[in-house]
Amino acid sequence: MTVKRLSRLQWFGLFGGAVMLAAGHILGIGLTYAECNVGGARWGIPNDPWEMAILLTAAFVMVLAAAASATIIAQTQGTSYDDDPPLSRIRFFAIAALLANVLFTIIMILDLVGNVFNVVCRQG
Amino acid sequence: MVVVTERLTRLEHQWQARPGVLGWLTTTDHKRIGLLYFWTTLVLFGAGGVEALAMRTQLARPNQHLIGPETYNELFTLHGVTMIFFFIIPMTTGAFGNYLLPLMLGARDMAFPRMNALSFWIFLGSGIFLYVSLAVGDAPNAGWFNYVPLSSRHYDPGHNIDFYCLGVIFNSIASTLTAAQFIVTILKSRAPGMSLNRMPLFCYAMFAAAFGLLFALPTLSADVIFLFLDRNVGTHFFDPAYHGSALLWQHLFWFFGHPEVYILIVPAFGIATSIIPAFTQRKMVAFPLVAIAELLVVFIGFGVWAHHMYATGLPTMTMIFFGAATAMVVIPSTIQVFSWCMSFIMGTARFNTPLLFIAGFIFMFVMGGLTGIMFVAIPFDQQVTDTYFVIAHFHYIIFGAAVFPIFGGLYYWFPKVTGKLPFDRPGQIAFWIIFVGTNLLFFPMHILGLIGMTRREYTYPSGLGWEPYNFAETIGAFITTAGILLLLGNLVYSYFRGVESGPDPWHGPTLEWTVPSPPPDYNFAVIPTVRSAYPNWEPAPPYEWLDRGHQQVESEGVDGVIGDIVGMPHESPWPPLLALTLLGVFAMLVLGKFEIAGIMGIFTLLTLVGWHSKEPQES
Amino acid sequence: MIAPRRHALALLPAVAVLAGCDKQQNALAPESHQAKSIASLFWWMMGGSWIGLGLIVALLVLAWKRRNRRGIGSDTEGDKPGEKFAWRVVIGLGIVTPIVVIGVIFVIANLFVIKTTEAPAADSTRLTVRVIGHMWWWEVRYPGHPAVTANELHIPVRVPVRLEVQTKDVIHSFWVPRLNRTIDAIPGRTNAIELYADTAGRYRGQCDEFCGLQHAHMAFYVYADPPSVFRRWLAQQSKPVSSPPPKLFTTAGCADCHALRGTSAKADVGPDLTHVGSRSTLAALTIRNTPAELEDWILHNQAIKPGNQMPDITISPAQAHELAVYLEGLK
Amino acid sequence: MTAVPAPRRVAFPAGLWGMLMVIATEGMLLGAFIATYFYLRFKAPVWPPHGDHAPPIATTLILTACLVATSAPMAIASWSAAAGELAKTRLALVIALIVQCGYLAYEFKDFSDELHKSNIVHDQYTSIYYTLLGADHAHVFFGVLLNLWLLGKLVTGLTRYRVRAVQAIAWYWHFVNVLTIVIVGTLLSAHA
Repeated sequence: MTVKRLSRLQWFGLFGGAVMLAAGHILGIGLTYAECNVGGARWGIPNDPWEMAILLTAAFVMVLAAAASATIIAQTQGTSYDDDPPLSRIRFFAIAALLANVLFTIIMILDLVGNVFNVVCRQG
Repeated sequence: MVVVTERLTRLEHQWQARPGVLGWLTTTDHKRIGLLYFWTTLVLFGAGGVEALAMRTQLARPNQHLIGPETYNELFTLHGVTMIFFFIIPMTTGAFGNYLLPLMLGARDMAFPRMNALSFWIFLGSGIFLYVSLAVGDAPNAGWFNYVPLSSRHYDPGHNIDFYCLGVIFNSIASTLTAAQFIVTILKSRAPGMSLNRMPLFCYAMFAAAFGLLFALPTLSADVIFLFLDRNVGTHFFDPAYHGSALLWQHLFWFFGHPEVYILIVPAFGIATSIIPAFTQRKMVAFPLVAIAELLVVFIGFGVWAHHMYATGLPTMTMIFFGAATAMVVIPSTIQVFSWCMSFIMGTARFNTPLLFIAGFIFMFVMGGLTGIMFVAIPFDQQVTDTYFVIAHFHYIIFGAAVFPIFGGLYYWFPKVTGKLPFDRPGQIAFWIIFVGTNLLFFPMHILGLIGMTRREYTYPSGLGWEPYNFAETIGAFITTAGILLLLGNLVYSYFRGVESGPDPWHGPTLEWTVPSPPPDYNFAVIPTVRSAYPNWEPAPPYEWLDRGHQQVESEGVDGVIGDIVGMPHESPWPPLLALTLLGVFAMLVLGKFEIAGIMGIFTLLTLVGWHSKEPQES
Repeated sequence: MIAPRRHALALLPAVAVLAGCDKQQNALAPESHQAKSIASLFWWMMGGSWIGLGLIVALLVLAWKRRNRRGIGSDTEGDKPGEKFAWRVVIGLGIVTPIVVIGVIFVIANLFVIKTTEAPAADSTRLTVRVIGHMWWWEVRYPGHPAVTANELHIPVRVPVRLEVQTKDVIHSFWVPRLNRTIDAIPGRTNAIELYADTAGRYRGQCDEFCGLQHAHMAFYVYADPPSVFRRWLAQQSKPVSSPPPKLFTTAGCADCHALRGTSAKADVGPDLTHVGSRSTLAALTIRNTPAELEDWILHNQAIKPGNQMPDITISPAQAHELAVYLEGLK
Repeated sequence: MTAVPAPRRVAFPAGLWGMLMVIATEGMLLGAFIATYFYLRFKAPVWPPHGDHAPPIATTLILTACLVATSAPMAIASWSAAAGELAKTRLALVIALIVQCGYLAYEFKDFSDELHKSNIVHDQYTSIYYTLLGADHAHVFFGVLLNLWLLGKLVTGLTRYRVRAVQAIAWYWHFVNVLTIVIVGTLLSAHA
């Protein structure tokens, strides 16, 4: 792969999952909130399927980002993260992004499990 | 050789500061601004500490009435507000960050030097503003979290909460300026060759903190704006009678408030990750993981806010979202803890005062972190929320994990700032006193919380088994104070009696150790280039004297490729003036004289025009 | 939830001190299945925490012992001695282990334990009690019964009770650590938890959310009585006042704030006094409920509980005595 | 003294990064306002509550369109400034300024009229409605001030510093226009 493409891939790996985490969280929480209050309930958006859709989409992108980072790590075996840029920088952020996306994905999984296990709007 | 001295004199001429008080008033030098921040925050730290001691004395024994309820409420409110907004954030970012960032990045100053000065003067103004409220007997009294409706006009008719609202906005202007400043400086002012993967971890920490401030503070501002309107105009944001909601305040507040606690702690990580390599003479273990961990802790920290609201009756499903984020926000910290410990082990640790404080910091941070992990369990959180267990948790974090590194950092960078070596033995003794004191002060709080003592009680009954723990805590508080006084006293003594340190007493890894101590006004006579994250250990041939003007290098952002040579602004009288007009605006707002405040605002705009009347020289 | 291994953990210092202390408001002396599962959650997490802390301390001690040697593992040479081994430790102990441990905590606590502590569905219990927070006392009502009392709440033992929490003014928080977790009383909302007591007895509770000047003096008792005793108590509390109040009750201004059910005094600013004599404390557990202390309270309550919403009543000690005697008579 | 030859890359200047920071934090502030709008909306049984009415769709959209259109002259201004064409820059700025002032004037009149009709303290809807709208107008007003200041600066010709200023302020205006679209969208959503 060319350095340019690796670099693009690296930025996707670094930011793709992060953006989806933000989006997934805001939408997920907002959806439940709307569902559980009179004003939002009027629209009658079914909570569970939508939550599933949101969280799974987010998780999917995160897995892609993780995969991208993993690919880069594999592609740049030769270089160390403190050699000369840009390759070193690409590897550096790929390692970072891999960790980040693993954590993001786990958050999404825990959210999903919580959704399956709980009745929407049941006061905790 | 002649050439060298000639160029040095030219640099001197370009960069040297105005003499006297005027020099300090109009300074744009990040080092001087850092020192101004340091002294101001130190004073406010004293104030916050005295407030804490007063409370501990009141609580030493049951049913005491040394302090009345009203005073006590003002005390704990001011203690929280002071320590968070007026000590730790300005100390770590304002003082340490300002002084060190350019030195570590190989820059001659921040990206926006005048804005940097402005942030200090605004900060000073907000500090004065807050403590005037105490002087006039209208100090904020509804807790730093300031929940409505307790803080609404109806239940709190005085000016107390108006001081809180405006003081917080005032202060957050300063923090926002610092944050923007740091992000741009870190992205644009790095020395040639310092690609992001070679940036010192301290700068990553500062970047993370700045990112947090930049995105967290606006929600707080929005929140207090709503409250100010509710109180003074009569809007209905938090008014249940109009389907407003007291929970809206809490959501907006904690959306700021939780990132906030990471903003407090992350710069401390940065200080730790600067001290550890220097005192173990080994590069940080797992550098990329630590770097991303510092960013992740803040980023994920934006998704956990409602774990402060588990008892408010949110739907379980909503709480799960925050529980999940809370669970994973732990991991960046565990990564760092082990990376620090392994660096200790793999290197040759020299347990001087700075490293001692970092070791203590790791212990305290793990203590606080473990109780933090317990809050992942929602029912347990709901059981101990608003008890002394929580106080124990976040004081282990905020005092143990945020303030210990500040003390360590003081000893670590003292030679750089003063050119004198601090005496080590008294420092070590001070460490042990503080370590024992803080644990005696904070550990019993865990037990107190579990056996039922709730927060923010100005007094408590006897017979519930709370007495011994409270008494022990009070003793601990005074021991800690003694330790801190010894620590600072030793620094003062070292300043006058200490031996010359030379540029690099610790054989430190980063660029600040390549320049003389104290650093010259222009920081680097020759702009360095960087081939490693530890440039003082792996020097690279320097770039060039930039002595033809008041200039600095602007890099392209990611890989440290030189983008441009830019002229830097000189000293300016406008920042303090602008801050002064703002102080006027806020004073008038708190008095409810909105028209006069508006006029003051016009003056603010005029100062801005004056500010930009003189353009930095072209290169 | 698995039963906690108290004996093993009792060796630990923190627990040793915990054992000794007074149990009135002790979250670790639980008396209901909710509080018990929360407590055992804590014991398990604390055990784990000591192990974690021990590990870190061990590493720091090791660092101190090895302060003169560099590196462990295959690659002790070079500028990053022991990096490979260190990475393994960081990934193993710093990433994988905590993820697993915290994942387990999350599942046990937030998927299972939470089911016992979350709000019971409306009319899922036979008895509902409504608690209304005031600055700075608790009003207690029994929907379906005229009974109204203050700062003490009686429930039948071993019967699940749905507790509804509301507030008249600012945010308060209802917390009886030995029975269940905290629940906030928030303006415009009704929050609920299940209240259940395994054994008969008196459990201390307290306002858990800062609510102003006298937040410190806003405690209450929960009495778990045998069902028969409870029913008698409820019947007694539902009765109107036994004897009409002295004129003084109106002239001194008591009636402006307090109610005596069955008389013209119907105000609901202060606590309902219909059966005040039957209560064990006054002013939300600030003082004991004896004629002498009630008399003192009437005259100097601002000294006893500064800033509370009741003014000092300007009447002669003799009149105060008369009032106190009357009120104490209302059992 | 060996100077390392380092490649120079056309970079995104610090000044514009600074403006990005302003946009980020301001965007967050307005984001909080908008979140509040929906928080209150979802809690309310009727929206807008009785006695209030959602803003008129047609006029609002037309006005917004006018304002958003000024992104074009602002963009032209920043390009021609970069190209050193002073006259063109001035012209573009003046055109933008006229439209923006017109918009502001109308909105101000409208705003004050509405304030007379239904007051900000009427209920939670008017509270957030006027706060959002007021915040938007404040941003437009500040942008107008910036443009005035810029034109004043440009009287004495272009410098590198002023080119940066033009670019930064153009960005600010693009931000304000996006902001207006979002806020107007939020306020009009009361019709849904």
